[in-house]
Formats: sequence, C-alpha cells, structure tokens
Amino acid sequence: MGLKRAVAGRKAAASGGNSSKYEIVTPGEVITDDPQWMRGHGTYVAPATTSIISSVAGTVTRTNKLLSVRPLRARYTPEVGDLVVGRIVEVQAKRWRVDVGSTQLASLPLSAINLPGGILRKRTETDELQIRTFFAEGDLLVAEVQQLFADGGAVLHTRSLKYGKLRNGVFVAVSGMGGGGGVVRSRRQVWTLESANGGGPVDIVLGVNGYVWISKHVETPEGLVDKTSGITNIEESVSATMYSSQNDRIGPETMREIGRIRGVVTALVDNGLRVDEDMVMRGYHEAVEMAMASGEGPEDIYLGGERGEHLAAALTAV
Amino acid sequence: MPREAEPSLNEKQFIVQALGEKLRLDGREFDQYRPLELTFGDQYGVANVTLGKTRVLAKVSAEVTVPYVDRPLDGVFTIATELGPMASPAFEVGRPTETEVLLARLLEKTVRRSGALDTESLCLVAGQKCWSVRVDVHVLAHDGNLIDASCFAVVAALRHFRKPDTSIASGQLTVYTPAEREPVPLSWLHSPFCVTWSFFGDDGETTLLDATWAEEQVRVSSCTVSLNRHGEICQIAKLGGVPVEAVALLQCTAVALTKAKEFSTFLDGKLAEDAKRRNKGGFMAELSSENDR
Amino acid sequence: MKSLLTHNAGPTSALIHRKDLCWRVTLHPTKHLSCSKFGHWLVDSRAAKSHQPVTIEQPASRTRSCTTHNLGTSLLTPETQFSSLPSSRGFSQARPHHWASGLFAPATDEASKIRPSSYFEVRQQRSGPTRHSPGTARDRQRQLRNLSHISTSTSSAQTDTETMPLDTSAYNLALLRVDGRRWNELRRIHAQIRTQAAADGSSYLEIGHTKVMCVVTGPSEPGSRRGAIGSTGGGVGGGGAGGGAAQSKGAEVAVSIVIAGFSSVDRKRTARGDKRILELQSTISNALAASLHTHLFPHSAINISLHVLSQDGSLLATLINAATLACVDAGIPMTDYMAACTAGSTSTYAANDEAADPLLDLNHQEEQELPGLTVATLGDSDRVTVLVCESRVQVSRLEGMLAVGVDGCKQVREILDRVVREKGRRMVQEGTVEKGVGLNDMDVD
Amino acid sequence: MASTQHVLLSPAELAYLHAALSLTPPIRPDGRAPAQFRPLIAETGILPGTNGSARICFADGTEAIVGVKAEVERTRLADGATAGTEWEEGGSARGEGEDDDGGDKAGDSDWVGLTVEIPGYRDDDAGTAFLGAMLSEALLADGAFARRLWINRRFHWKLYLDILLISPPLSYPLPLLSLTTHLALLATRLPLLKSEGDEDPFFDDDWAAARHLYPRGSGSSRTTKESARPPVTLLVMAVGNNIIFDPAKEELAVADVALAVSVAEDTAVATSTAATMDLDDAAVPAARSLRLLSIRTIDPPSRLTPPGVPNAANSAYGATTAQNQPEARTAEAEAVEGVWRAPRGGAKPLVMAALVQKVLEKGGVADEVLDALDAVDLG
Repeated sequence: MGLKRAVAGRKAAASGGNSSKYEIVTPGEVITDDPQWMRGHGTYVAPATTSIISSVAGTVTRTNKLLSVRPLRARYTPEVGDLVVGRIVEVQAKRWRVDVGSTQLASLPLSAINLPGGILRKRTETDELQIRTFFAEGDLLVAEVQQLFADGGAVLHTRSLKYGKLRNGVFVAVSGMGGGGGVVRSRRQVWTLESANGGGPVDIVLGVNGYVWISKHVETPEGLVDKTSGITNIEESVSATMYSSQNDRIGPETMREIGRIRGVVTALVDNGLRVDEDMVMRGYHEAVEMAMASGEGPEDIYLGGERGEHLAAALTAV
Repeated sequence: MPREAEPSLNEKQFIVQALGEKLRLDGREFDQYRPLELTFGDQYGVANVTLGKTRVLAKVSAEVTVPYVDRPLDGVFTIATELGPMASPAFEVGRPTETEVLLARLLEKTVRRSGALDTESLCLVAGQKCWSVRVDVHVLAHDGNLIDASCFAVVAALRHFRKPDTSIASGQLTVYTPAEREPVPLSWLHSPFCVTWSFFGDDGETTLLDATWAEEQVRVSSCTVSLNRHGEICQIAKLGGVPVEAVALLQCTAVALTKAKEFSTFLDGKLAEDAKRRNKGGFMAELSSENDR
Repeated sequence: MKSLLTHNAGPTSALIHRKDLCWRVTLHPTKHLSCSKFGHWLVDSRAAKSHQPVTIEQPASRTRSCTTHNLGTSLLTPETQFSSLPSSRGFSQARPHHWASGLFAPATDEASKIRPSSYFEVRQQRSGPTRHSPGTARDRQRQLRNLSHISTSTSSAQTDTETMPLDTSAYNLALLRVDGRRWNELRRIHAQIRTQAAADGSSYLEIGHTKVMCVVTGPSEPGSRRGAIGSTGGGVGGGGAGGGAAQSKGAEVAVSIVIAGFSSVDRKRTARGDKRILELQSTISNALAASLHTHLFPHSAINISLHVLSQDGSLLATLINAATLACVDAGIPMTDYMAACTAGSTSTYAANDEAADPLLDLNHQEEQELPGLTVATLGDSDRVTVLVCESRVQVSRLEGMLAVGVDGCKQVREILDRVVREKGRRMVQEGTVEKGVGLNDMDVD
Repeated sequence: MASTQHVLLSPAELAYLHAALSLTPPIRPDGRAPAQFRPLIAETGILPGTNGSARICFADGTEAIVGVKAEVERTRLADGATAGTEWEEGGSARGEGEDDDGGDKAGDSDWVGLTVEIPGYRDDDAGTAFLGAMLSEALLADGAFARRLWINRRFHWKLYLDILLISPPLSYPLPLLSLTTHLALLATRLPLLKSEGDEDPFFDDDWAAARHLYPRGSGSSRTTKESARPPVTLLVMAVGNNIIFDPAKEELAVADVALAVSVAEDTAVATSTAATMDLDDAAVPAARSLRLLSIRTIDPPSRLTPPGVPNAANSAYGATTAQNQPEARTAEAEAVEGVWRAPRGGAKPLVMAALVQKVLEKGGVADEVLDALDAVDLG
C-alpha cells in the first residue's frame, strides 16, 4: 500500500492547532509529530517519519497516550461484548452467516446457541441436519459478540436467556454507528418501556450495530415460575419458545405504540440525534403528548417529515 | 476461468529485493528491452513480433464497404485484439478481461486516434464506397509487456501492407488484382510506438522497462507512453496504481523518446530489407527462366 | 386544512402543508448558462497578467450560439442535432441570475473566488533541482509575451448579481479563455457530501458544467445483498496491466459508471460494453485502491457507483474527485485525498513550439480542440496516481502542462477539504458527533 | 412480474406486519395514514443542458433524476408519395395555431424514446424493461402525447426521456419514477417554431420564448381530448380489504395484491363519451376529470417469502420430532394465527374495484397528487 507520503513541509493543516472544540481532522492531516503519542484507529504513521496522520475525517479522541480519530460516519466495527441485532443471510453446514451491518458478515457457529430444552450436549449430525429449525434465512436474532477474527470479522453467541430469535415486533435499521446520529453504546441496550394508551409493556432492543428491534414484552422467566412446578423445566419451557417464529396475539393498542416508538427512533436518526435509552424514552413521552395535542388522539402516530422535526426540536430544546 | 497462478510470497519478495539492488532476474539493464525480432509473412500486411518470449502476430486485411453515415469522407479503420487461452490460461475466449480492454484502448488511442493512418485516403466514392482496413492482433504467447509488442506489430503490419490498386472511371470503380497492378501501400503519416514503464517499491521509486510476466505481477503501477520519432506524444496512460513522483514521469517520457526512435529505425531497416527481398529484379526476375544454382 | 402553498424563507422554496400529503418543494430557476460553441478563436493582443479575482458581467455583445443553424445554408440532415437547447440559449438579461438553494445550488463558497498564485511564483517556491528552472528575466519576458488567447466576448460562467459591470480600466480583456477565465483559473467547483441518506457515503460534485453524483456502499460483504449495486463489469481482476498486483487479501474496489443519455449536448446512449467506460472504471478503481487503506478490510468489497448528469470536459477528473469525496463521507480510511484536474496547452500540436502556454481545467470545447491531460495526485505531494493524455502534444510541452496540472490538483484538494471540514463542523455543532479533543490540550500532562 | 428485489424479512416480522395492516384502520410501520405519501423533495430544471429535467428524492434517500432531450427528426413518410402531393396542394397558408382536423397530425409512438437506468441492474434486465414499458405505455396510451411532437408533415420532434434511479431501489421504484417523469415533462420546453407550413423547420433561438410541451394555465389552446397533464402511475396495494398507497418495502412484502394504476387528467370540460371511467363533475369547475389509462397487476414479493413454522410443527419446540406424519405436513396448510403464510391466488374483484375507485374518485388520491405536482413551480 502506498502509505508513504511526502510529509516534509506540510504543516498541521488544522488551523494553527488552536483548540476550537468544533475542529475536525481530515484525511492526510498531520495530528502531531512528537513521538510520545501512540497511534489508534483512524490514523496511520507515514513510514519515513514519526508523525501521526489522520486517515479519516472525524474528531480526535485521546485516551491518555493513545490518539485515535472517530470518523463522522462509518460502518459498525464489532467489539467483544457488544449486544447486536442481526439477520441471518446464509445457512452453512455448521454455522450461520449473520448480517450485522459491519464490513463483513458475522458468523454464528452451531455450538454457540442454546439447544431447545436447555440440554447441554455436544452438537451431533442430527443437529446439523435440523439447523434450519433453529434459525433459517431471514430470521432476526439478538446476540453478543463473543470474539473477533484477525480480519475484524465477528463471532456471535446466543448462550443466554436474553438472546435468541426475535418475534412479535418491528425491525428498524439505523444508519452507521460511528457518531452521526447512530445508536450509541450506553449502559442498557435492552429495556422494557411501559407504553401509554394501554399499549402494555414493550421491549426495545437497541443493537450497538444500529439495528433496533421493538416488540411486545414477553413474560420473563420469573413470571413462569409459579405456573410450572420445579426449577428444572423453567429452562426447558422458556428455551422452547426461543426458536418459534409464531407471533403471539398482539392487540391494536400495542401495535400502535410500537409504531409510535419506531417513529421516534427514525425521527431521532433523521434529525441527527443520538439514539440511546433516555433519548428514546424522552422522545416517546414527547410523541405521546404531541399526539394528544394534535387532536387526533392516540391514533396519530405519524412522526415523519415536519412532525419529526418538531419532536427533535422539542428534545434538543429541553 | 483458471486464475493465473499468483507468484508465491517469497518469489515476490525475491524479485523486489533484487530490484532494490539494481538486479533483474534476466540480468538486463533497467532500461534495456529484450531481444526484439520482426519477421514479415510472405503476404503483405502480416507481422510476427517476438519480444523475448512474448509473441504477437498482427494481420491487416482490407475490403470495400460503405463508409459511416456521419463521416462520409472517411474510410473505416479498426483494430481488433483477441487474447485467447493460447496467450495464457487466465484468458477466456468469451468475456474480455480487464487486460484485454486496456490493451484495446491503448492501441486505439495510440494508432487510430492519433491519426497515424490517413483515413481520408481510404475513401473511394464519398458516402458510398470506401476501404475498411482491419488489423487483427493475435497474442501467441504472453510473457509480459504485451502492449509494446502488440503496438510494434500493428505499426509494422500496417506499414508493410499493400492494398489493391483501384481506379474510378465515370462512377465505375475497378479494383485490380495484384497481377494486374502493383498493390499500393497505405498513406501513413507517422509511426507511434508504445513504451511501458513499470514501477516497483512501495512508493514506486524503482522504474524499469519491458517487464516480464513475473515482474509484471509484482509491479505496483505501470505507465505507457506512446511517441513517434518526431517527439510527439500520442498518448500517456498511467491508470492508477501506486503514485509516482511527477518528475520521475517526466524523465520516463524523455527516455521513452529515445526508445521510440530506436524502434522506428529498427522498423525502417526491416521494411527496407523486406522490400529488397521481394523485388530482386522486378518484372524481369519473374520472366527469367534460369534456374538457381 | 392548511393553505395549499405557503412561501416561506425566500423565493426559492415553497412548503406545501397538506395533512395527508406533505411535499417540500424546492423551486429552481434553471441556471441558464451557455457553453455555446465557437467557430473560431480570436487572438487578442497580449497584456500584463493580473492576479485579482475575475468575475465578469456578461458583455453587451451577444454570443451567437452555433447550434441555431440558419437553415438557409446547410440543408438539414436528420442526424444534425438541431434543437436549440437551453444550454445554448442567449442571455436573457430579464431575470437576475442566481443559484437556487438545495442540492444543486452552491454554498457561496469562496473557494472558486481565490485565484492561485501566478504560474511563476509557483515555479520559484518549488524546490528540487530538476524542476523547470525559473530561467532568466528574458524567459519570463518571453512567457509573458506568449500568453495569448482567446476572444474577449465570453459566455461567463459566474455572474453574481451584485457584480459591478467590468471596468476595463483596471482589467484588460485580453488573455481570457472562452468562458472568461484566466489560464490558471479553475471553473466554479461546487461540492456536497452526504446527499444520499440511504448510502454509506455519497457526494455531488459540479466542476463548471460537469455534474457527477457518487454513491458508495461498503466496505461490505462482496455481492451478498441481491439488488445491492452489483458491479456491472467494473470489477478489478487480479494483477492487470494497469494496476499493480492487487493482492487478493485487500478489499476489492468495484466502480460502476452510468453516463446519462442527456449528459452531453446531443443525446447518445452509451452501450453497456463500451470500452471507454470500462477503462474509466478500471482507472478509478486502481487509483482508489492505491489511496484507500483496503488492507484493513480483507474479505469485503467497496462498491462505488458514479452517475454523470452533465458533461462539459474534464470528466475523469470530476469522477475521481467525486469518488474521493464519497469515500471520505463513508468514513473509509485513506492515505490522503486523491484530487484530480485537467491541464492543457494552447497551441495545436503542429504549431510553433514556444508559443504554447499551459491552461488549467479544460472545458468541453478546449478539450476538443487543444491537447490536454488529466492528472490526479495524492494529497499535497507531487506524487501522480493517474496521468491520462489522449491527444497529441510535443514532449517539451508536457512539463508545463504537468506542473500546472499538479498545482491545480492542490487547489482542488483545498476546496474538497474545505467542504468536508464545513460539513464536519456543522455535524459537531449539531451535536450529532461528540466534540473532539483540542490539539493543544494534549501536552497538558 | 415480481418487483425488483427479493425482500429478506423473517416470518415473524411478516406475520406482524400483515396483522398490523389488516386492522381497521391499518397501522402502517411508519404510522402514515392509508392514503398518505412519504415526504419528498421535488425540483425541476436542475440540468441546464436538457429541454426539461426533474429530480425527486424521498426522505429515506431513494432518488430519481429524469432528463428530457428533444431532437428534430425527419418523419418517415409511411404512405409514400401521397404525403408529397398533399404537401403541395395542402400548402395553403396554414396559420400557426393548430387547426382542428387533427387527422393528418397523428403522432407516432416511436417518436418517444424512454430508457430506465437502475444501478446494479443491466438495462435489459426483466425488471428494468418492465418498468420502462409501463412508463412509456402510460405516456402513449391516449395517443395525444405524440401529437404534441408534431412539427409539420416532414419533421417531428424526437423526445428522449432518460430516467436514472440514483440509489439502489429501497422500495418498488415505479411511483417515484412516474412522478419524476411527470414533473420533467411538465418542465419540458420546445423552441418556438418560426417557419411556416411544411418547409424545413426554423426555430427562435431565444429560450425564454420556448413554449412548454404541456402549456400551463387554464386557457390552453388545446381543447381537443388531449390530456393537459402527463400521466401519473400510482402503486396501490391491498391487505385484506385495506387499501394502502405509496407502500414502503416492508408493506409491499406482505401485500395480497398490488396494482399500478396509470391516470391522466384531461381538460375536456364536456364529458367525453368514451367508455373510460372518467368521473367528470361539471358542477365543480376547478375539478379535473381523470382518465384511467391502464391498470397493471404487480406481482408482490410476498409470494416469494418463506412460510413461518407454527409451534405445533416446530420440532425445536419439543414437539414430537420423530415421525413427521402427513398431518404435520398438512398442519401448515390451514392458517395458524400469528404464523406467516404467503398469499395464494389472485385478488378479489371487489378489492380491485375498490382500489381503482379510491384512486379515481373526486378528491381522491390522484387528485391530491396532481394538485401537489401543480404546486411545483417550473424553472
């Protein structure tokens, strides 16, 4: 790769290195050339010199001795431990290829999923033959990044009760994660929202890769304890529904509230606001009031165009 | 299609390191061409060029057709290149690979667009009849530097070609067979030759001429300059690849000029030699019944 | 129901409030800009070179545009394109000429107003022995004498409403090109990034009348999504003649170019397998493969789709600049901007040698009649990634053209860089992106 | 004809969407009302090098640009010499205004060349060719359009419409392309004819004097049956008996039936007796009478989606997996609540009638679309 660039004579193009906080760096711009700094993402070192040069347009971030540039917008780069929503694109012999909006498809090995009935055993040929009963093409799942390949490809796993196939809800893809109004890593990516107008509890999954799933709340395992006797078959009955693609009965009010939340998320993105738990919550309550005020009552869940801008203005104003 | 075998990693490093120490695999100088042989077929317009192990055959043919509608006064002049599996297993008969497209475009710009052949002279009856000259380039063996070899073969074949003589009497076009009248050479304005530079090293500081196939697979970028001996550049094509200092490119064009002149004199010599071989005694030689000793 | 049509903020955008039909309508008075064809070049007397910015009010004399053939002379044949297109219309002084807002209007960027320093200062600054030496005063004199061109009546590309009519006392009308530019002036460049919400990276670039839109998707799984932009023939094979041996482990850059039928003066449909388009695609993908850090995305593909909306010369240069901008917008790491521009020379290849002077940024007419080349450099250095010259020119003249071309690339890079910075600053101010750490509070600890 | 691209949605999502859209009133994923269009930005006159151009861009980024170029072309005299002779004797000074005997001014449908360019698809791809055919069919359906291109008996305008879809198609591009074409044609202007009768045409080169292809304003001199506006093709879909306009990609993926309805507006105040169902209402002067040009069924991608597996038959659900008896196979036959099943069979005639009715009724969707398009000022 032609990494070497003649750096001689190229002063730091950033306007005289002043610290105006809106300053962004652009590709080819020398960030610093004193060797005490280490180079992070979004930068490179010209072979002949020790100067760190930015390779993307974005803002410089510093973690004690490490300098890196966060691009204004880029695709999702998976990191270990990220909670992501993905869609199965391809089924292979022992694994699934999952689209998580990254530069490559992530892979979900057959060994990394819970078998129905929660039984723990080595995967056999019959499992491979029935691989499609677990996940088939097009299925949506929520999973966690277990490890990364050398070339940046991610390996996912769903070995916990909160992961698995998604149903009873609506999917929204939000533009690239790296800043620029995408989903931001925050404390909680999955939470339950008590929706207004009788919509009942609604689960929201903010995938770090910018894929969002909004669905009707499914009873938590504790809820099931009293119905079924004994601790053992909780695992068995819960994980049984894990691979079902049959939706439960969902009332119109819940569907309306799910539609409203989806409108809030898209409005946040269209108007360049970051998408995390408290923004969505505030946005939702704001949207409910807007619907009330607009005179058409709860049915009016449209948040596109100007209404989205009003919502965003209300959120940023407060 | 079977992909051309990529050279192994250490093979690549070996070549690059050797170039670093000013050494080439076959011991040539950096600006030295492989031995270039040119033989003409017994028919007019056939040139067989061998540049080291790269072999290209160019054949010119002419026929009378109707000129293009939008240019009634111009004849038709086309260059067809065909990279078949004979050249190297990577080439497939059907889909044109990128190499083939670039070669065709380079030849087009160098010979056709630069006005080497005067197409107006090919016109017989404005708007109705004109000569359609077609050059077919067949690559017989591909050992690198196809561009220079093909361009040389095309120019040689076109200058060697003789089209049948014609005459027009009151709208009546007569085309004479070679027996009736001596075929007429094409009206040739200037002879462009391609000189291809290859660049190595991660910022293209090592430059060399006439890369072999192994060197071609290792180079980081290449630039083809076409010149004629009067010092006119017909085209330059450095299509991407690792950037090279502008000054280095200027030096390349200067050296390319000298190479083009060498090509030109070599070709003139070969043509004169072939002309002498063809008509030893002109008609008299044909009529004499004396046996050779 | 709210009123059908409310005109807000200025004449150029009308907002339609209908409960069930919400259209935001941006009105665009057509830019009437004529790049009319000229039959002949008027050579004017030489004059001293001046450096102040040139914005020229349309001179009184109306340029006779040649597309309205007077029928008396040539019998009309079906193929001769005859419609008097808006592009060739006269100047209707009636309406003030102003660029509309929205996608196709320029921010009134100062970029194209700043004129590069003159040909000679650039020469002196340049260090390096082999550079064309500035030469003696006599050479300077000869150069001055020789900068000759083109008629004074122009169809100017940039008339700002507030420009005063040109007082020729301070400014001599000689040495102008057909569209009123100096030899070293770029056309008006208008660039925007993120014009396409659906794509990873997108850009729209106008250099004079050449307008190109670029959409980048990737780096993503190669060919995974059906319906995604399949690379129609633009895929770069392994080590080809052009590019270096593109190792299979780096991302593959696939370029597909669509030239709209209406892009040039007369409509022509480019056939699918058209070799010229394939060559353009291969050039751009090899050039970008050298500047983008493809080794960071080994098993993925970057799909670049370019749409040419209108052609007025320097097509390859505009395509490269648009592709670079879109890749920056997509956040793909790269060594530096790849800026490109064209340079030409005034004398035809047969004419006497020393009368030739370099020209910067050729439009369609200059490209047709004068020898020219397209050059792309990587960042601020003199390192040339793409050099394409398709017309016959004397070897000695190449250096002048190349020098002007490389300087032009630097100016284009500045303009592109300013566009990206502006967009970035706006995004940071809007809070979509956390603020960066200032440069100088780094050496605090 | 299947819409352009195969939609990748999971059976659970499809079931949810279908359930949501079958409610009354239907709950659309983005909350729009059944007849509400997505917000879009429309501009005309964006390309100075064309006779007419337009660009429409949806909020989600789908964008289309249409350029119209006109060239004079010599008319192929199909009926040989007669035209010639007729020309001499018909040489009476024929005024500039078109006389009414439109008989000899019949246009020819190949005076209009329409090409569609979708990124990632070859232009002879089935989907692209079908889109092009539908757009040009709507344009030439009433034959009136070609008549506008008539210059004199020996020459006519050849109109090239180049339709470019910039972004990869997010939803079925037909409505977007048709609206952009409509705007471009509205913005198209042809130079003013200065020559007389059938001599070689000579035009006024002042562009400001060029006249619109579709003259604006009420007093248009065209009183014949020609429609004063170019046609518009709307995509309408139905789920159950809910009728939905301007469907997004997900909605189209669960559609039972999808129709492309081409509608044109004509100024003829007198109700034309033609059998076309134009519902002219003389009472309201401003109301426009709509003419139905064509109805095309679009094969919604929902037919290609894989069915969901009900829990009963889902072996992973702990159901007895050993023997997959025939009834397990038939289990999938009847609908299980909450499980997605691709729609089978065609559309019910009632639904079809309701679809068209909704488009054509007074103040219906077609009216609103045409009003909105009216508001776009032409450069």
